[in-house]
Amino acid sequence: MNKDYILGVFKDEESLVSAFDKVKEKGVLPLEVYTPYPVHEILEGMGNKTRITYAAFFYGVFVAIGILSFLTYAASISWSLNYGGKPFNSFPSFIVVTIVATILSITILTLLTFSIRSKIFPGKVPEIYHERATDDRFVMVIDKKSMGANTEAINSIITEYGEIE
Amino acid sequence: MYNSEVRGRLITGDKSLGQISREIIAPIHAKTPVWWYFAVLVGLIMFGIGGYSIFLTLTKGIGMWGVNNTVAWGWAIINFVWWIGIGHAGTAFSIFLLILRQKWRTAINRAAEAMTVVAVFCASLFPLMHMGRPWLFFYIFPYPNTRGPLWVNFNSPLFWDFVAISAYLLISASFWYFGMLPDFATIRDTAKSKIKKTVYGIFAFGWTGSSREWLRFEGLSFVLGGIAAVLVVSVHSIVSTDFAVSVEVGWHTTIFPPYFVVGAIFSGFAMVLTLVVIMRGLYKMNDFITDSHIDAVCRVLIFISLIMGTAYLTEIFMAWYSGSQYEIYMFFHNRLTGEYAFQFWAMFVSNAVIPQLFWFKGMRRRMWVVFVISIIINIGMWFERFNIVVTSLSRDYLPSTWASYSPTWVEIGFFVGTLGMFITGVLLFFRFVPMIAISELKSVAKFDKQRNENLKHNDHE
Amino acid sequence: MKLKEEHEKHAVTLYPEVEYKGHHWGMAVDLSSCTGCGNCSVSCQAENNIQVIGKEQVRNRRIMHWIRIDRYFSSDAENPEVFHQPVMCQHCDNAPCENVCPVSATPHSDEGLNQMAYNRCVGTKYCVNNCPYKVRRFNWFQYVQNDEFDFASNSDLGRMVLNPDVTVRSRGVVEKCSFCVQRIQEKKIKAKVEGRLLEDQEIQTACVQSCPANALVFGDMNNPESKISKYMKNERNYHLLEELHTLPSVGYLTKVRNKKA
Amino acid sequence: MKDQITISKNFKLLTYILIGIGVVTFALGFVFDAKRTWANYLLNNYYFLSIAIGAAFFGSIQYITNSGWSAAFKRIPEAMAAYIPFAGIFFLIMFFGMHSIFEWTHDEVLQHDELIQHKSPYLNVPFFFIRVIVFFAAWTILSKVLRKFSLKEDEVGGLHYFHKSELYSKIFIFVIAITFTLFAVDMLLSLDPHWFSTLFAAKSFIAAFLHGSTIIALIVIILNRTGNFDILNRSHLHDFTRYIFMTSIVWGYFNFAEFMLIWYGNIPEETVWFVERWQGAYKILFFANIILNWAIPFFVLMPRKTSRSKLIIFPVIILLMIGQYTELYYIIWPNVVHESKFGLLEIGAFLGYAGIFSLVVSTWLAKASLVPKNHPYLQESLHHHF
Repeated sequence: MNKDYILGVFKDEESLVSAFDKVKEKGVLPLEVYTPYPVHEILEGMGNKTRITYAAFFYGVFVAIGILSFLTYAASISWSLNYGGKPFNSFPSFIVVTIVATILSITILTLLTFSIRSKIFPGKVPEIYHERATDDRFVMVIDKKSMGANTEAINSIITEYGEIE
Repeated sequence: MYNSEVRGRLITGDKSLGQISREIIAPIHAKTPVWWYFAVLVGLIMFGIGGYSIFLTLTKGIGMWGVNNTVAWGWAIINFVWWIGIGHAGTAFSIFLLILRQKWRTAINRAAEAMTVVAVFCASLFPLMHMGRPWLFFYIFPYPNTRGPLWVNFNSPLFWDFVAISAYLLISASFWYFGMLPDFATIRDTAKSKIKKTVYGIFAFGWTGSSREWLRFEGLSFVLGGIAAVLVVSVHSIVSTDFAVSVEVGWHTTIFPPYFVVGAIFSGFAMVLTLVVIMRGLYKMNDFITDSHIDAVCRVLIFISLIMGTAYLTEIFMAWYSGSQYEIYMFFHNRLTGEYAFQFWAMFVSNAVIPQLFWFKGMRRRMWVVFVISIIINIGMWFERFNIVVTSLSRDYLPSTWASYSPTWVEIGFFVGTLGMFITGVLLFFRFVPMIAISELKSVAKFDKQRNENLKHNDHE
Repeated sequence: MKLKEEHEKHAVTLYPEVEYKGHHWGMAVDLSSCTGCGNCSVSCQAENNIQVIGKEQVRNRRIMHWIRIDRYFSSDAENPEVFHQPVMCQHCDNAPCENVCPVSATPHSDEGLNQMAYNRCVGTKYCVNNCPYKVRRFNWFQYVQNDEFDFASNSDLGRMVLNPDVTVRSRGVVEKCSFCVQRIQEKKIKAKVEGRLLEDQEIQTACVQSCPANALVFGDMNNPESKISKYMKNERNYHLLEELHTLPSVGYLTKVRNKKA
Repeated sequence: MKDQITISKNFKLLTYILIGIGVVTFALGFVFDAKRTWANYLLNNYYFLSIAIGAAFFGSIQYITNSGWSAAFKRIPEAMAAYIPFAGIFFLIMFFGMHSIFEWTHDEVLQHDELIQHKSPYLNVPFFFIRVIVFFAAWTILSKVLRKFSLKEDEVGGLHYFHKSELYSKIFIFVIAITFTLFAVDMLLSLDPHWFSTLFAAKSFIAAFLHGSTIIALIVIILNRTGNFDILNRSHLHDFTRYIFMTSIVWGYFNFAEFMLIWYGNIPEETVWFVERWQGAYKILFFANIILNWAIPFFVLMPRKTSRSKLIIFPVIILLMIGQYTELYYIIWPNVVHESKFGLLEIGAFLGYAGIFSLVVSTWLAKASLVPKNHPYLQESLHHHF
């Protein structure tokens, strides 16, 4: 095992959150925290932000405009055919297609964004610090260098709530 | 703060997180039971019958079916709408209950979503096969034609349908799949055998459960959830426009879009109930899918059943109120009393009357009653589609074209085939995929603890 | 004619009606003249290569002929009064069948014809359902060279009587009355080659040509002098299912009976 | 936190002034333009009734869905539902204006119009008022019963009244669903007795729910501003806006579905209603309705941040209130007044009704503790956070 970091392993969410808060008070941010389910205090505490919702919104706006203009172009400029006396630019009909096609495109684009940004794709070899992090353990990975003078204190915080592995 | 005294426990048996994973994954690691092989065999035989029916249809023509010049859509479209309605449950379950913050959904939504994917797949076969020339289905793509700019007709509800169903199939599948990533990772990390580790490792896409991943995962679920909510409503609304934009009596009515959506959710929830009762019985998941889970689904069903009843009555009332002779004929002389009156009343009784039994707690707590009623609702919803598709067509404007319709065995065989496909799909799901969302269940497990004042709600949003 | 005025008053639409600048083909049927002999159906069948399908399929309500003759009975059942109404494609200007086709197989022509592009049709049959007159026909089987349909098209000799101007439709395709578009085009080209305008009554569809009672009239409704325009302006003229606002190009001149008061 | 609120003298005075304005407006209106005044009477009656019904529906929905977050605010829908019997009286007074409002009450029209003759077993004045009385009796009784349970729960505690409320909420929802749809048919759809749409009643219903929820949020925000709802946090706001957001989408969906299907079918018996409304000022209102009731709430309330900020929610609420008005105006005016007139009469009438509504709601709010005690989900609601 690479010894540049220590693992704090906890049995439940409360211990993890308490330990996490105390470690942060010492001015040390763990490298990464592994949990079997999302813990909001940690997600907020780690200070990462995701802009995936904004990305999705802008995909939506652009795709919707794009599709609506494509439909208008195809049906009323490129090759206008008379279907049952409907106007070439059948706006109410186009709305329906636009909604669904936009939804489809947002999904595909957002999934791609997610895969790329989180580097999650088929066949990826995961970097597993602790086998039970996806099962029933909450694992905190702390870089030894970042601990500096606080090593003792942090070790004792972790052992107070869980154990070091 | 979650008041488990009033709300009931989400998981019984005070399980640790490790126990939750192990018990849910157990069927995947355990030896395959004999009944499973038997059931798959039944499913495959049914699928074979369907395959032969499709073969006959493809080689000889749609004439093999019972449809005719007047009733040009028959069982195929009925079954299509029926399946796609069932296919709405999964997404509706996850999304609407998420929005209403119903925590009990976590135990059921995985199964519901799996059902969705299989059902939508079954559904998509019907519009394809009911085409006269299915090998030319690609004409429906809006690609610039090689001989000039001939686009498709964007006004056509069938084109909307095509877009909507492909979107729905893709989105429900990815919503389901991406929700399973953490659970696949759990299997990968707890599996003993090398093969399982590798296979589920590939399925897990390298998931580790780091905070960064969870953060984006939550963002993704939020986006997909929000989108899927709109999608569920719009897909079935679009299916309803297959009927509602026409000028046929009984089809052209403005209530159809919401009415179809509600009906879809109704039939979907009923199918979820059927499936979950079976799943509970076969795999001993009673601790996760508790009696109060079943109870909650039943109560939702009462509510939707009332909406359905109101919609039926609205339609009948409006048919009279409209004063249009066609509408009046359609409802009072054709649907309520005509040739297909049995189908109408079967629909009415099984959708609007029988589910009212769920008002009684005794009914909601008896599993066999719940199971039987859920089946009745499924059948009732099938009759609803029959009532819409066939009854309206068989008696339209000019009496000279009135005709009756009855299916041939080829159509029935096709339907049986999709049933077989569904059974097989669901069985594969039971066998190879964690049938309850492990990570979501873990995230709500803490609410059952006695002292949970300090815990915050962790909704996936 | 109170009903007619009523309909005209209520003929409200949410989009403007399409203007036909050139020809606007139309047909009128004088129901007083029609005797219901069925000659129109037969001649149409010969002209347009309509398949013979056998009584089994007719019994299954899968008739193929493009004109059917509806019979309406009134008064007492012992000795009813009857009138016959030939119903072909109404070539509606607001055709409900056209806008539901996903693959653009049935658009409306500049001359007011409701066209079928057989090559493009994939056979969703929505148009069949959405036609309030139910005049669209679907090829339920392959009728040509099929031993199960051992009629005209199953032998070489039988196929020699096919009209070369009209395609034979394959299985899975929707077809319907085209107002004998091949005849329209032929005469249009002829007039163009001769450098003159089309004359009224020059184009005759198969049914018009063969009607022994001269009950059917075909022509250009945009030509105010044509016979069809006069028929359309006749106060006896009405359209089938007018209240749906499908704007049919076929008009029916209501039957007049001489009865004792 | 104080248990009960007291209504300030100024506020009471304000409501009296508003009511005074309303009375004067109506008095003058009946003298100069009776038809238009009756149209105003109907519009405002319906406007505030639909808000009260929407609020009652909101309250019942909370029970049915086992929602914890809203427990602390349940007094507000209760107080708003107290307006229902008052609205009932106003609707009964409408008896005197039936001829000005409803075409089908005219005997000479009835004689010549077969369609109205066909409908006359349903659309006739006695039966109309029997329905009004039955509907209002049902709504009043059920809302009073629910209110009583709620107050009893304050005193006694325990789960007995909670379960009872849940049961009655189910019944109430069912009753509202059936009766209010018929009510919308009576009051709005029958204005044009030749037109029909199966979705119309459902659309009116969802509009009531939308605007009811909006006004609940408005009252909560106002009370918070005056220092009464300290417990209101951003998560509560987010939940309120979610209701507004969702119902607004549903409204937009219903509105679109109804229009698109009629537009597509283009059958005169259905298009006639829209054709009448596709000219002059009504056409502007057609789009204004969509913008006010759907587009603005949809785009403004979509992000998480904006749906948690009072500063942004407040103007949206005001716009939605206008949206409800324009929608009803759009439905009622073309059939009753036949011209798009808007002036002091409309403003005065609205202010008068707003005065009565505020007076009733505030009086009922002051009658009981603002935050319910002993509600099983109260703690969940107070510590609501997500």
